[in-house]
Amino acid sequence: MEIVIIILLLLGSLLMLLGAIGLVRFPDIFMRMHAGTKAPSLGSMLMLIASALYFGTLSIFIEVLIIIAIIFITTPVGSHAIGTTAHRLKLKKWERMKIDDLERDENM
Amino acid sequence: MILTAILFAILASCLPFLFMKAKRTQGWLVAIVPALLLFGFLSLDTVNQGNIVEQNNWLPLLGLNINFYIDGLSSLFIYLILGMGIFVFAYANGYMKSYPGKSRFYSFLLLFMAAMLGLVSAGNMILLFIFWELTSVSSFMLISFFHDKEGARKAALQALLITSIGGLSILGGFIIIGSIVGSYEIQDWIAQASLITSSKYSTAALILIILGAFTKSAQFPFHFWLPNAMVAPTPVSAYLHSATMVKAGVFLLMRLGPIFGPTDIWQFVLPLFGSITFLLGAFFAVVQSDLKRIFAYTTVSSLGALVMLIGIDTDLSIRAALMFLLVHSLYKGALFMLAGIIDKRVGTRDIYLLGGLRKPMPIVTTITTLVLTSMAGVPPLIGFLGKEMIYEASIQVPVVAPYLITFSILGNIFMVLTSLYVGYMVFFRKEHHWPKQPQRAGISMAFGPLLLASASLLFGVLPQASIQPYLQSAIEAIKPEHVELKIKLWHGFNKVLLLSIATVFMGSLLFMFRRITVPFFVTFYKKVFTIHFSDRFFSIIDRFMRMNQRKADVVQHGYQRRYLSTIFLFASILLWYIIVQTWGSRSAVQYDSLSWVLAVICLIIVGLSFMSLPARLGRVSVITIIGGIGYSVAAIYLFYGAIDLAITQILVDSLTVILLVLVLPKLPRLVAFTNARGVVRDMVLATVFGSAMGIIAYTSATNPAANKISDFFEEFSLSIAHGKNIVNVILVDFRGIDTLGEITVLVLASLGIYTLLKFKQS
Amino acid sequence: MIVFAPIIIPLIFIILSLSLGKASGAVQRIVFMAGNVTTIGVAVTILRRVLNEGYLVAQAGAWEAPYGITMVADTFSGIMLTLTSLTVGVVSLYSMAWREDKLNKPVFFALIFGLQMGMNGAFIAGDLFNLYVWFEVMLISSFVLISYGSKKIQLKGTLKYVTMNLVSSFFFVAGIAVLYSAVGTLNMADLAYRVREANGELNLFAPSALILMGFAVKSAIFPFFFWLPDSYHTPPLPVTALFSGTLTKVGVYSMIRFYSLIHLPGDVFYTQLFLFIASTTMISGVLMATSQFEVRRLLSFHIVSQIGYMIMGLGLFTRLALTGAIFYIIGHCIVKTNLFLLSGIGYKITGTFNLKQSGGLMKHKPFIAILFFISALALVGIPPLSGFFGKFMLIKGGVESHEFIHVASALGVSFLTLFSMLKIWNEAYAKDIPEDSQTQDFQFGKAPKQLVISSVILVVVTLSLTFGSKFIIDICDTAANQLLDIDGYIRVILNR
Amino acid sequence: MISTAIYIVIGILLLAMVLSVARLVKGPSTSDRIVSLDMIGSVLIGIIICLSIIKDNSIYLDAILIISLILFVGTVAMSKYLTENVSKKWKS
Amino acid sequence: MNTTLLQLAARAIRIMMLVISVFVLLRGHNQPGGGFIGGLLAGGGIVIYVIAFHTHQLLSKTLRAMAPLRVIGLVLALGSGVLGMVLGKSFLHAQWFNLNIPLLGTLHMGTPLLFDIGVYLAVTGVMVMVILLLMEDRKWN
Repeated sequence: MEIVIIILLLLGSLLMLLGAIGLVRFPDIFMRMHAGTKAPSLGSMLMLIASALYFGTLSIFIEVLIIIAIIFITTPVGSHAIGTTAHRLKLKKWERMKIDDLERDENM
Repeated sequence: MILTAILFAILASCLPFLFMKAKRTQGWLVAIVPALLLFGFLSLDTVNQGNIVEQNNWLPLLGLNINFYIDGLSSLFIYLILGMGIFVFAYANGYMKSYPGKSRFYSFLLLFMAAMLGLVSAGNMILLFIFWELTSVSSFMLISFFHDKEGARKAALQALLITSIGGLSILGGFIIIGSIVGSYEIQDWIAQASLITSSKYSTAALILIILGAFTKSAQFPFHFWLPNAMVAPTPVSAYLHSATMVKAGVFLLMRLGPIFGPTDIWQFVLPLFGSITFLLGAFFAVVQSDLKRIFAYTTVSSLGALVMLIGIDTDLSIRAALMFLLVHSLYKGALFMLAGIIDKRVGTRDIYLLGGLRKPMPIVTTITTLVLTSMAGVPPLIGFLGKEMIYEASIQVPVVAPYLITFSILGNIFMVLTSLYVGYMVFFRKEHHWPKQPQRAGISMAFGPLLLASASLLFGVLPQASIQPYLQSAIEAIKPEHVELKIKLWHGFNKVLLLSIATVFMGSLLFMFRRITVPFFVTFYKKVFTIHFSDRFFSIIDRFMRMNQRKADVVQHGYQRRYLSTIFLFASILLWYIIVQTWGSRSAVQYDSLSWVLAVICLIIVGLSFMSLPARLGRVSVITIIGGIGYSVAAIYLFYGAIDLAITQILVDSLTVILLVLVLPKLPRLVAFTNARGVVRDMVLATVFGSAMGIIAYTSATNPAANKISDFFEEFSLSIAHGKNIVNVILVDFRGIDTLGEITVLVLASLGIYTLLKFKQS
Repeated sequence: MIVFAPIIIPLIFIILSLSLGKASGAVQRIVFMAGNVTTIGVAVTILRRVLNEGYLVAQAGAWEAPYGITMVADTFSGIMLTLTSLTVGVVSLYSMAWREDKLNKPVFFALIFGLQMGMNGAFIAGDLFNLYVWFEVMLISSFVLISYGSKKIQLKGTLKYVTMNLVSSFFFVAGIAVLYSAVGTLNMADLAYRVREANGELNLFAPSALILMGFAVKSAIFPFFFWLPDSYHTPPLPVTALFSGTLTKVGVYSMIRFYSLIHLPGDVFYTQLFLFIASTTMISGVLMATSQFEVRRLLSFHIVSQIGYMIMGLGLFTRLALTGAIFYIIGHCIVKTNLFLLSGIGYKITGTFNLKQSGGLMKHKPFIAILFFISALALVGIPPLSGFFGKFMLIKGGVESHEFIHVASALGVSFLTLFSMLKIWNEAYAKDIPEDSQTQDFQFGKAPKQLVISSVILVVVTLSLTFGSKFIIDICDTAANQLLDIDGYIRVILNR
Repeated sequence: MISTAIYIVIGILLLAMVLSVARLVKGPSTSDRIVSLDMIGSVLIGIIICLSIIKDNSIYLDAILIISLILFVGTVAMSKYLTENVSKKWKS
Repeated sequence: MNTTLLQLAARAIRIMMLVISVFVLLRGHNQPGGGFIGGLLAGGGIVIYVIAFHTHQLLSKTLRAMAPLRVIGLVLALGSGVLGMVLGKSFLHAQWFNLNIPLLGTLHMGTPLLFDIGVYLAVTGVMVMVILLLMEDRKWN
């Protein structure tokens, strides 16, 4: 059991670190946005599960579930907002970016 | 009894408003007040019954009691004030007939009279000071009676400012002496004179008091306000600025004579400044052309003579001073009134325009001649007596007699010249340039001068019978061990008489060659006395104001950020001073296994704070950075287990960010005020201040108090307050009233947003 | 129980004013005045009871003394409560006649009560953090009031006011935190007790310096006074008048209260610091005042200058000097408010606050001229008006402590004050309307009666300070004695 | 064993936090900053979890509940502000 | 930026936030939370709702109806204090009762809870007020 918790924690934190590295290293805002929102939400889910396992009571499980639900509802909305905004602001895109669906939609 | 009298006088100052309807007889009605009071005070009769002391407790804690002390000196002044008062009010009845605002005039004149009465009869020096200031204030109002004229306003301002410098300095002096003696009663002071003079602070006190007396009595170099004060209506000049108020300084010096008389400063400063004033005043009088200004300068001169005499501090000199005081009040009051009559009837006061008034105004001419003769010091008028005594007193001074005699003689020669010259120019000269045809003076206006002139004559001829006892008791008040001195018109043929004759002779000689001498004096005056104290006074004020304006512009520049830097600069100075003072009173910090995490978070906070400084970032970016700082701070709270705090921090932080973002579009465009140097300066300041705060926080964290009240909270939170969450229990129970205050703050803040947004000006 | 009334009553009236938004104007105004009258009544009751009983102590939530929040009223608090509630009441009367629509809104009434609540709380707080809370209540109301009306210049002034006061709050709360960590208590009596127990071992320099700076900015003393003249002339006049009379006094009150508790005999550092601050504050304020030609700015600078006198009393820290300082606070509060009210009346009549352009008031409105003259002289301290007694006691105290330099500056400043008051007098009252005045076509409009009545009330109070000086000085003396009697304070609150 | 692991986890999280802070400082656009702020929030959640395990106290999780709710509000509001500014510019 | 996605999420989140805020309020005396935190959370919920639905006609009206909350909050807080004064020794003196509610059993209630509810309402009301004012002022597009 302890091993599982440790692995989950480590995985979660590494995912967060990965996200952070992506946040620093990726070339344009859209990619950074993905790195900065997706990875940590997964990471925090893993870590939350770890803590739920650690405490191991029902009420904690329910609470953790609620938190995970909240994270998974809010994060996409937030990242969506950021993305749309960035696009509207016409922030610099990566030069190797090929397809821009949103622009096509708006031009239609 | 005395208190009642003075209260009556003060209340009487409301009377004129009751008699507003009685336009023609207001002055006469008001004159009843001093008459009544005079009657009352005469019945006190200090000459035969000795000193009167009246004590009423007022503020014993302050040593300020309404105590009155009337001795011979006070009595003399009281009779002078009230007697002159009757004449002046009667005179004013005629003089003020045509002016609006008469009631105000009478009211302030009465108030002045009351204050003056209080001043001379006060036994408590602070009470004396109160009345002293009241006389200044009422004088201010009276000088600026024609307040829509700029000259009047300026003169009044000048007079009040100068006398209030003096007022404040005598207050200082009184308090110093009071703290030496432990009481403000004049009797205690006189009784403990040696204690006072032996104290090391007495010199300072004495100088302060002398300064005050000098400003009030228009001594050089403060003499200039008095001639300027002549813009006041003539009754005021006659009453305040010749007969009574300017004598207040002299009175004060006489009062303190028994205490400070023997000191060196007293005997040096007073004769020195007195004699200078004496001579200068007399000289300035010669070169003036305005009648009232001439008389004002002779007043200055006479005050100088008085101060000189007081400073000599011998029996004879004190007698001379008292005599001369009386003499001067009699003739100078009359002269001012006469000048006013001439001004009213002819329309000018310029002696070069006046002339030949002998024919149209015979009575005025007679009276004036009589009074001027008194001023010149010719027997048998009382002025002669005064002058005789001055010489007598000056001669017998040990060391400086020649010097004093020279000054006195010169001064008196100018007096004689002035008297003759004025009399000639106004009445006996042939040519004239009258603005209007002179008319006869009315009875109410001539009444005062006439009586005063006759008094001069009467007192001069029969001094023994009339004024001797009063003077005698006044002298005794100043010189208790004094032997009886007889006042006689004829002293026998001696040195003093010789000097008198020489003076009159020299004066007449100068007058005979007036076509040469007077123009010479005028040119001399213009060449030598280029500094006009009065102009200088106003230019100093102007420069002072401009300097302050500049200073205000430097300090009060209106730049918010520099105010902030100033505040933090001073705060840093204070804090670093304290840190250096208390260095070494700290112990080492305890580390645990999580300290390094805290250190990293702290570093992040510091880094973020620094990064938020550059102005190019723009507001939204700065807000995000501040958000980051907030989250980091929340992390610190968590490490210390303060979950409630951390949650609140994050909530407040996020909501602040949101609200800021909502408000942002309303803000004006961001302008970068600071340049690189400014940023560096700010950073240095921030570092200095921040490190000071850091050191203080560190010190206090490493030296915690032994028992804190929070221990109590932890212990009893669950058992008594029925709550496991201590933070919440503190918020709603232990310290609920704080929370009540805070939610009130919130509600009020929301009102603030309401008013800001709703009452917006388009 | 009555100790809580000064905060409960205003709070009730805040609630009432806010819930009366839909009622008619007359009802709102009646509620407003009723609130003021009640507060005055409460304050006077407290003062009377305090004079009889010495101290009134109550524990919020019935938690015993050092743990719960103590509310304590002594004579000094009683005086300040009465004084401020009286001032607020008169200014409220005045503001209703000011004929500016915004001042007749329930929001404004609520804010006035908020200010009242904050000040009252600060006067009766026996706990340092609680004091901070009441400061916040007071400040937030004042923030809103000073921006009330949202004119552009006002917002500029508000910005300075708010920033400076936030900085001061920062200092204050930091000081409280450091103090708490050093002493372990927030209750002021307990604090004093522990300071005395420690017998000089306790090093409180740093926290008290921080708290000093917090108070210093609030009471606008040197060198932290800039915000005051830059912001006080911007809001609607009744608000300025209210602030000038009351707000800085709260800072001074707290300063006296706090330092009298931690002040140990022979504490040279703070004595000298306060005296230095006092002199520099007096001088710098008055010097800048002399050059001003905007009445409200001029008077604002004078506030700074006169704060110096109050601090001087604290610096000297003798019975006489404290009595003087308290008396001076009373006189100054009344007189300064009145001068602002009168300048407002002058504005209603002549249409300008600029001295150079106004004039003729003495000729056309002699009654108002008299009111002004009395108040101006009272401010200067011309005897026997109220300012004199305070200054006299302070100077006497200074001479007795041999602080001659500070005495000299107090005297000199009083001279300069006279000068600038005479300037107002000469320019606005004695002088005729200037030829080149831009407001030349003004018609000497009538000042509303209610404005004049408010001013008359304050002049009557000023005069009664003279005639009742024995009574008032006795009260001030009692207050000063209580301030010096720390042991008594500790005994009453902590029972030890 | 879990107690040593937890320190490693905290170390990793702090590293992630420092990196996010770097992005927060560097920008270049405001959107970048918003993203990194979001990221810091997530890292904070991770740190709280570790703390709750270290201190063996489940009430830390309550804090996570509230943080996760409020974080997103800030993000959305700021994005909202940015878009609005843009559309204003387009209009004028 | 007025997307369906945001509105959808906002509906869910708002309800969640309000429920959680009340929950946090009620258990605040024993667990982290309390009136202040609860109020802020509720405020956050309203903010997100406003951001998502600011074009909605009824929003302003709804918010306006909520504005008196802050006064009610003040009244409750003050009332709990005065209640302590009337029933107990001093202002804000906590009074505890055991309420017997059928079904739920005995409930230990006291004036501190009332006070906390007052705080909650005041904070929420203020947040609503502020947001309402800013929104009306902005007329968002």
